[in-house]
Amino acid sequence: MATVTESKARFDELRLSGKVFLSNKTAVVGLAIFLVFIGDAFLVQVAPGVLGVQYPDSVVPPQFTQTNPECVGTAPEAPSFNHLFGTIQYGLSGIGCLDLLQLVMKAIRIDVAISFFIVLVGAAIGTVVGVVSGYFGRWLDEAMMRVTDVFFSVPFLILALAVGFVIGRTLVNMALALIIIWWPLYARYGRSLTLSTKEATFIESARAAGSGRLKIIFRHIMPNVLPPVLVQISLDVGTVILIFSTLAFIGFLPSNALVPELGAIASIGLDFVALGDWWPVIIPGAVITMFSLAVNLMGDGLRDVIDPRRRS
Amino acid sequence: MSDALEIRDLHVRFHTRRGLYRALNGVNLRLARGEVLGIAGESGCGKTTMGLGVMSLLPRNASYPQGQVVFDNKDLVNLPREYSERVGDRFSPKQNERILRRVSKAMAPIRGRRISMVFQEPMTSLNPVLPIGFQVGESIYVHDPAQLARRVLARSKATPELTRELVSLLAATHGDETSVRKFAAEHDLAGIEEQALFVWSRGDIHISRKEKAIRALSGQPMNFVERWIIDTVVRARSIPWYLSRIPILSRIVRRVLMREGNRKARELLTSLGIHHAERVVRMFPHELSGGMRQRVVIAIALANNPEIVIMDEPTSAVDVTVQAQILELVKRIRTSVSASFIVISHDLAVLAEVCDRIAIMYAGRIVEVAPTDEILHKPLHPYTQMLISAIPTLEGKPVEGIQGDVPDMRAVPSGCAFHPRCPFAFEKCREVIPTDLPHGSDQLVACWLYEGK
Amino acid sequence: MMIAAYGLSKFFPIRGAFRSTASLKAVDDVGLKIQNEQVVGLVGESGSGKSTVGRCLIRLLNPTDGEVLFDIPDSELAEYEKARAAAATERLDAIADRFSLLRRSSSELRPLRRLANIVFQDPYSSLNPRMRLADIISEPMLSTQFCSRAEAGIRARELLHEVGLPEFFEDRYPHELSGGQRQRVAIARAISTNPKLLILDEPTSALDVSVQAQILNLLRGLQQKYGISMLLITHNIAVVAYLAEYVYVMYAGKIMEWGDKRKVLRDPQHPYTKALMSSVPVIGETMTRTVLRGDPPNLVVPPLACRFHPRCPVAFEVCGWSADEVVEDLEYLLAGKYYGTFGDGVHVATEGDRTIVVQGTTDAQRISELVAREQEEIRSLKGIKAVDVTADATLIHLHEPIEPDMYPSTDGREVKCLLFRTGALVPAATS
Amino acid sequence: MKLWVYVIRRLVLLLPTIIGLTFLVFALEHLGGNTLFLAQYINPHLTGTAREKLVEELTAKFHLNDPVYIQYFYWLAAVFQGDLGTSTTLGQPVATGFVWFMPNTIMLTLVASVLTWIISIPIGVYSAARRDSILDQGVRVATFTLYSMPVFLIGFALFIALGTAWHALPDQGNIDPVLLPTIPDAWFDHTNAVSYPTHILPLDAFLHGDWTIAWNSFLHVILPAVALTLALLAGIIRILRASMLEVLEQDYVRLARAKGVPERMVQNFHAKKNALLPTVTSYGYLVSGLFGGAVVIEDIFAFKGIGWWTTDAFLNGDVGVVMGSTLVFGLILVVTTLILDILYAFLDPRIRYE
Repeated sequence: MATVTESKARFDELRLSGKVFLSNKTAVVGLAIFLVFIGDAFLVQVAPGVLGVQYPDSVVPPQFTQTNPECVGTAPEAPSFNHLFGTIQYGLSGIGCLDLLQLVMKAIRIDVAISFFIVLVGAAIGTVVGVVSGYFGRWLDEAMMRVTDVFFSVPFLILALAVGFVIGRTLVNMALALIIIWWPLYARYGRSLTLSTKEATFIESARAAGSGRLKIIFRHIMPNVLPPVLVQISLDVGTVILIFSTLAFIGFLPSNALVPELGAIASIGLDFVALGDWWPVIIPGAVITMFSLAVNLMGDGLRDVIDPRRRS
Repeated sequence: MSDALEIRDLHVRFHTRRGLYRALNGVNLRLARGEVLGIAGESGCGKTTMGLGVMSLLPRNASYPQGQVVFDNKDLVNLPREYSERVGDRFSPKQNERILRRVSKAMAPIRGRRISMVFQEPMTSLNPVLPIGFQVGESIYVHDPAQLARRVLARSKATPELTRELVSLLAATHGDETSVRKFAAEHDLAGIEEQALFVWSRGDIHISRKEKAIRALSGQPMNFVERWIIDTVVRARSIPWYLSRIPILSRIVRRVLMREGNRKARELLTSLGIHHAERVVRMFPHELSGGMRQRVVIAIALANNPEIVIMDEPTSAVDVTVQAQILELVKRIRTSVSASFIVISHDLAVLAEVCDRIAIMYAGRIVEVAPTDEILHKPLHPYTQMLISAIPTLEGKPVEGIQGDVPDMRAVPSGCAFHPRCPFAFEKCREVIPTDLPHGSDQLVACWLYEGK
Repeated sequence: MMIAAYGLSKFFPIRGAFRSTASLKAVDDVGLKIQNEQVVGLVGESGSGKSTVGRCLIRLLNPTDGEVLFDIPDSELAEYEKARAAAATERLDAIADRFSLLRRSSSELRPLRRLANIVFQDPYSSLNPRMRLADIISEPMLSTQFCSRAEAGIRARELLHEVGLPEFFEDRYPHELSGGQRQRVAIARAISTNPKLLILDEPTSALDVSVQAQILNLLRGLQQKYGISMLLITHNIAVVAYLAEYVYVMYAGKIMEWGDKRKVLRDPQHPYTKALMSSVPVIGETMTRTVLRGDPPNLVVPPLACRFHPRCPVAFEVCGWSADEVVEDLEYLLAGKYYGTFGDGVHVATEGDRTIVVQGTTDAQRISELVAREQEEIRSLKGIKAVDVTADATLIHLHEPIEPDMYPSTDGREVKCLLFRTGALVPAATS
Repeated sequence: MKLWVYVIRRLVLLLPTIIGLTFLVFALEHLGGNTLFLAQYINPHLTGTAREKLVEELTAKFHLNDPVYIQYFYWLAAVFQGDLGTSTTLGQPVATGFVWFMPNTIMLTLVASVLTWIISIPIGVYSAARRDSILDQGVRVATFTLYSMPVFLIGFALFIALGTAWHALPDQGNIDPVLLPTIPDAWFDHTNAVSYPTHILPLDAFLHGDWTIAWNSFLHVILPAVALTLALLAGIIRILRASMLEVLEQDYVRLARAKGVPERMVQNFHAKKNALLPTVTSYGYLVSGLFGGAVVIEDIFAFKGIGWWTTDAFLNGDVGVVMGSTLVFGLILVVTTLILDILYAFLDPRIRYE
């Protein structure tokens, strides 16, 4: 009897969380779009052939001097039934025409993976620093705050440019540069969450019970800090992809690196804008927007789930 | 004489994600004119919901499936009730918000003017970015701006000779109200009488100081714009639309009138025993202590001489010594003001001190109503009896808790909601909701134990 | 003696522009004792520092100053007090080194945590929302190595039963419980290591009366069964009346009066205790009460000498009137009630700590009359010692304040009020 | 706490930040040895012994053989004297470049900020007050989408729609190239395309009474400014709407309603100011995005501000400019945040912190 009511109560909590999330229609839409993106990234990684994607790691086939028989003429084609997203030319000389849909499918894998990587690594570093400095306080906290102040004092796009300029313009370095600007955000957030958790008397109870500092951090503070951090992570993936692709668009990735990245593709498309062709820039941009929007909507729904006010 | 307020079979439900929260389940209550009625009960029994429900201040997820709140022969909750009746289970907070907006419009002339309310938390119920004077004066500004304008106008029209005459009149009649009013009417100085009477009634300043202050009520200079605004407002007896809607003009109008609102706020606060009111009106809420803030909130509630004042836990958030100050204040104002009071508290001892009658609430119903003495010394309902025996006393007599917890209002027990905790419960209690049974001349109890007695 | 604190002080630094320039004197020179198996109440209004005292006693906060002796035999304590009176540092240290909680390092403190625990006011924030009840209750047992993990699990179930909750609650999370149930869990956790001392910090103030009664009875039952010493911190005097034997009354960081509960509550001596008792509304009694004016003081700059004097209805000459306090009242009187006598142009200002200048009048006679007439109502005027005249102004001199001590009363209690000072300016206990 | 104490404390906290900032820039510049730093002074085509000799000379001149911390102080001293190095692309000292291009960026960001606030306050307040109405839902969808758009897409959508497709507005540069020769040399440096005295072309043309140039160059400001506004707008509306919704549930708003204050006044008087305060603080974070956005927008519209200059320098390996603009943007951001914080403290009667 007892266990029955027990598991029922547990189940009710879960069901309530689901209900809160599902009642937010836009969050569900966001989740659906997000799953499409994840599915695409997964397939390109595991079985690119299913989507008809070839050479997932490069913008163009290795022997790109070979003319693509599908391409007629040298001008990019507008979206049509054959090429849903249209095509672009790689190089104005008309060496090869590339299907934009395929390019986008390749690029999604890289964008999604890298933005998750950036946010997760940044969050891991930042949260640990934030929790530790928030818990121990005093000079450690002061020092951490001053260090993050410095990172916050430069507009993040410019800091990323400067870091990239120094360490070199590659995809991995771009991720590194963004991690460098991202961890202070989580350090601040983790700190403020720790400070508010520290206020709760259960921390004092634990000290009265003789629990050591490590135990308090891991058993009491971390479990209470992590859920909001996870929500923040889900929201930040959407922001990071924006900055990431914008950097690539400005030219962070040299054009001869041939990385299939949405911002970089848009910047290839830039060459055709003068001809009046809109799709090579707008479509990759719209795909980024879709992903970011999906993640934001989803994060919004998740925030409702952990917000006690929304639960009641 | 009719009742000041009557609540008939009021039901309130909150539509939450965790289910339907039945906050009020048929409350019947009458508030006689001039009386102080206490509402007592544990947390979650619906006391506050009832107070807010009367004011139509409940959040948008609240519905009123049944019941009436009759004030001045009007039902205050008919709009939301009709909406609830119409949609039944398909209640939508978004739709309800539209209804609430209409209710707010309809209630605007009643709220704060005829029925006003004091909230529980003095620390959060004042706006942190507006000065105290503004917040007190505003309640007059929104309901009776002409009063403020009249006061200014009277001061500008009064000549030094007239105010000197007024002083001697006050001295001769020992501050008789009617003769001062007559004087003001005769000399076309409506608005000056209350200012003069206020100064005269102050106990803390010397007579010559009072005379000086009253003589200073004369010949206030006004520039062209001010004069035009004040004249217009006095003539129209309210703020005409062209003064309140045109962007920059409306700002000037508010500034002119609120300057007087501030002055009025000073008088109100002084009359509630706040020293240095001229300093207090310039302060912001965070500069005041909890007790002071609660006085300010009470001043706001009394500003327009309302017919009913609802006080929701007025002393729960303050210390005992400050609670004592507030209780003495409430006792004082109930004799000096002609309003009826509803005082909500979880502390029976507080209610016992200020109330004529006390109603005990449990699970969204009134289970017993009686004059204070009867409730305390001859409680009938088992809940009331147990509630009283649970209160620890200074003598340290043994206390008895009530077994179990307050019921979950999402699943209210059948029949009498108290039956699971009641030692006297029998079959009928579990099945039939008890009706209000009269006992003696003025006691009502909702308990089957007293059926047929 | 279970615990004895001497001269306990806790100052919290206030942040200024560069570093802390001021401090909030939350607890100032507090002495307190709890005998074995005794329940002692500590009463005070919010902000009086009572919770800080509780936390300092078991070193959840490190006091700024003072000494806390824990679990000390009465003979040693007598020795210590003798040494303290004689200011014999060496003997003091010898005893304190063995029994002082403040001289323990944090690793030495951990086993001692078994012997003392605390229950907090807010049952919603005192239980970690992400832990099962069994884990919450086991925590002190495991942290202090009271018993093994397996034993702790069994004992957690027993404890749930002990505090009147069903055993299957062990798998629940705090948010599934009502406030009363949570408080029971907090109590179960606190007694899990069989402590000798329990600090109860407002254990029932967040609860409804009906539930409060249940918890009070539970605490009383546990105390009688296990003989735990308890310090009951509360603002509710009736709760103290129900549970405690001795009571300390605290105001603005200082103990004002302490003694046997019955005596203190029935016949309070200190003016503050009197006012506090008369402020408590009692069912079925209509009484005339002493309403204190004003609010509790700002503890960053506390009032001189007796901290209660600004609100005290019987404060007299040497209670600590500062020039600022007198100026404020005098100004109000001269500009208001005595306007007719002095008119415009009178200006009152301080000159140094103990002198006031009244510009614009040389009528010392009138001022003295005014002071004599009003000083029963406006107590600050009592602080005026003499009124002098200079060429163009009146000088007012104030009494030197005297810091009150704890004065023993005949019936075994102590009162911190100059009224009870033998050989005082005023005969003891005027009212 | 008094206001001045707060201001002083805030100023004191500024120092470590600025020192840290200079340290960060110095570290970036000298991280990979001296090559990066020296690149700005050496002609890339120079080879052989001549190059080695020059390297040696420069190493001695900039004390590059000293320990790093000593180098830092030499570097810092140079920075204090306004020496930020030389721009290889511009062929001028970096500091000169900032003097030329900074005014345009400041104008652009200021115009965008002002537009943003003017537009977002009424929208945010009204949208929260009419929660779930058609308008509110529209606002939410629009802000959500806008918020999720990369800056370059916003810029390009405008660029293509209003510029390329409809030719409604000029979309490249600061002025129509056809008009360039008509600008008198007296106040325009044709080699570097810099106007005098303010370096803001529409303003200078206005000062010199050249209406054609003024009007044309003004038209060139519109698209970048609007694009930047759109990039910033969504964030502010979202924060404002959220804090407005929170404020509308506070006790003091309920008390205002209980007083009988009409709903319009409740919103505009009791709620708006309280909701604006947290928005001002969050704006500090958005300013960082504003400058980042300015970089991208200037790049897209070839608008000659420091953003455009920095991206250009970035792509062409111009180290002095990239490092210089990191420092300069950093200083601007620090000062802006300081002003916002003080403004906040000034607006909020409860001045409290930490």
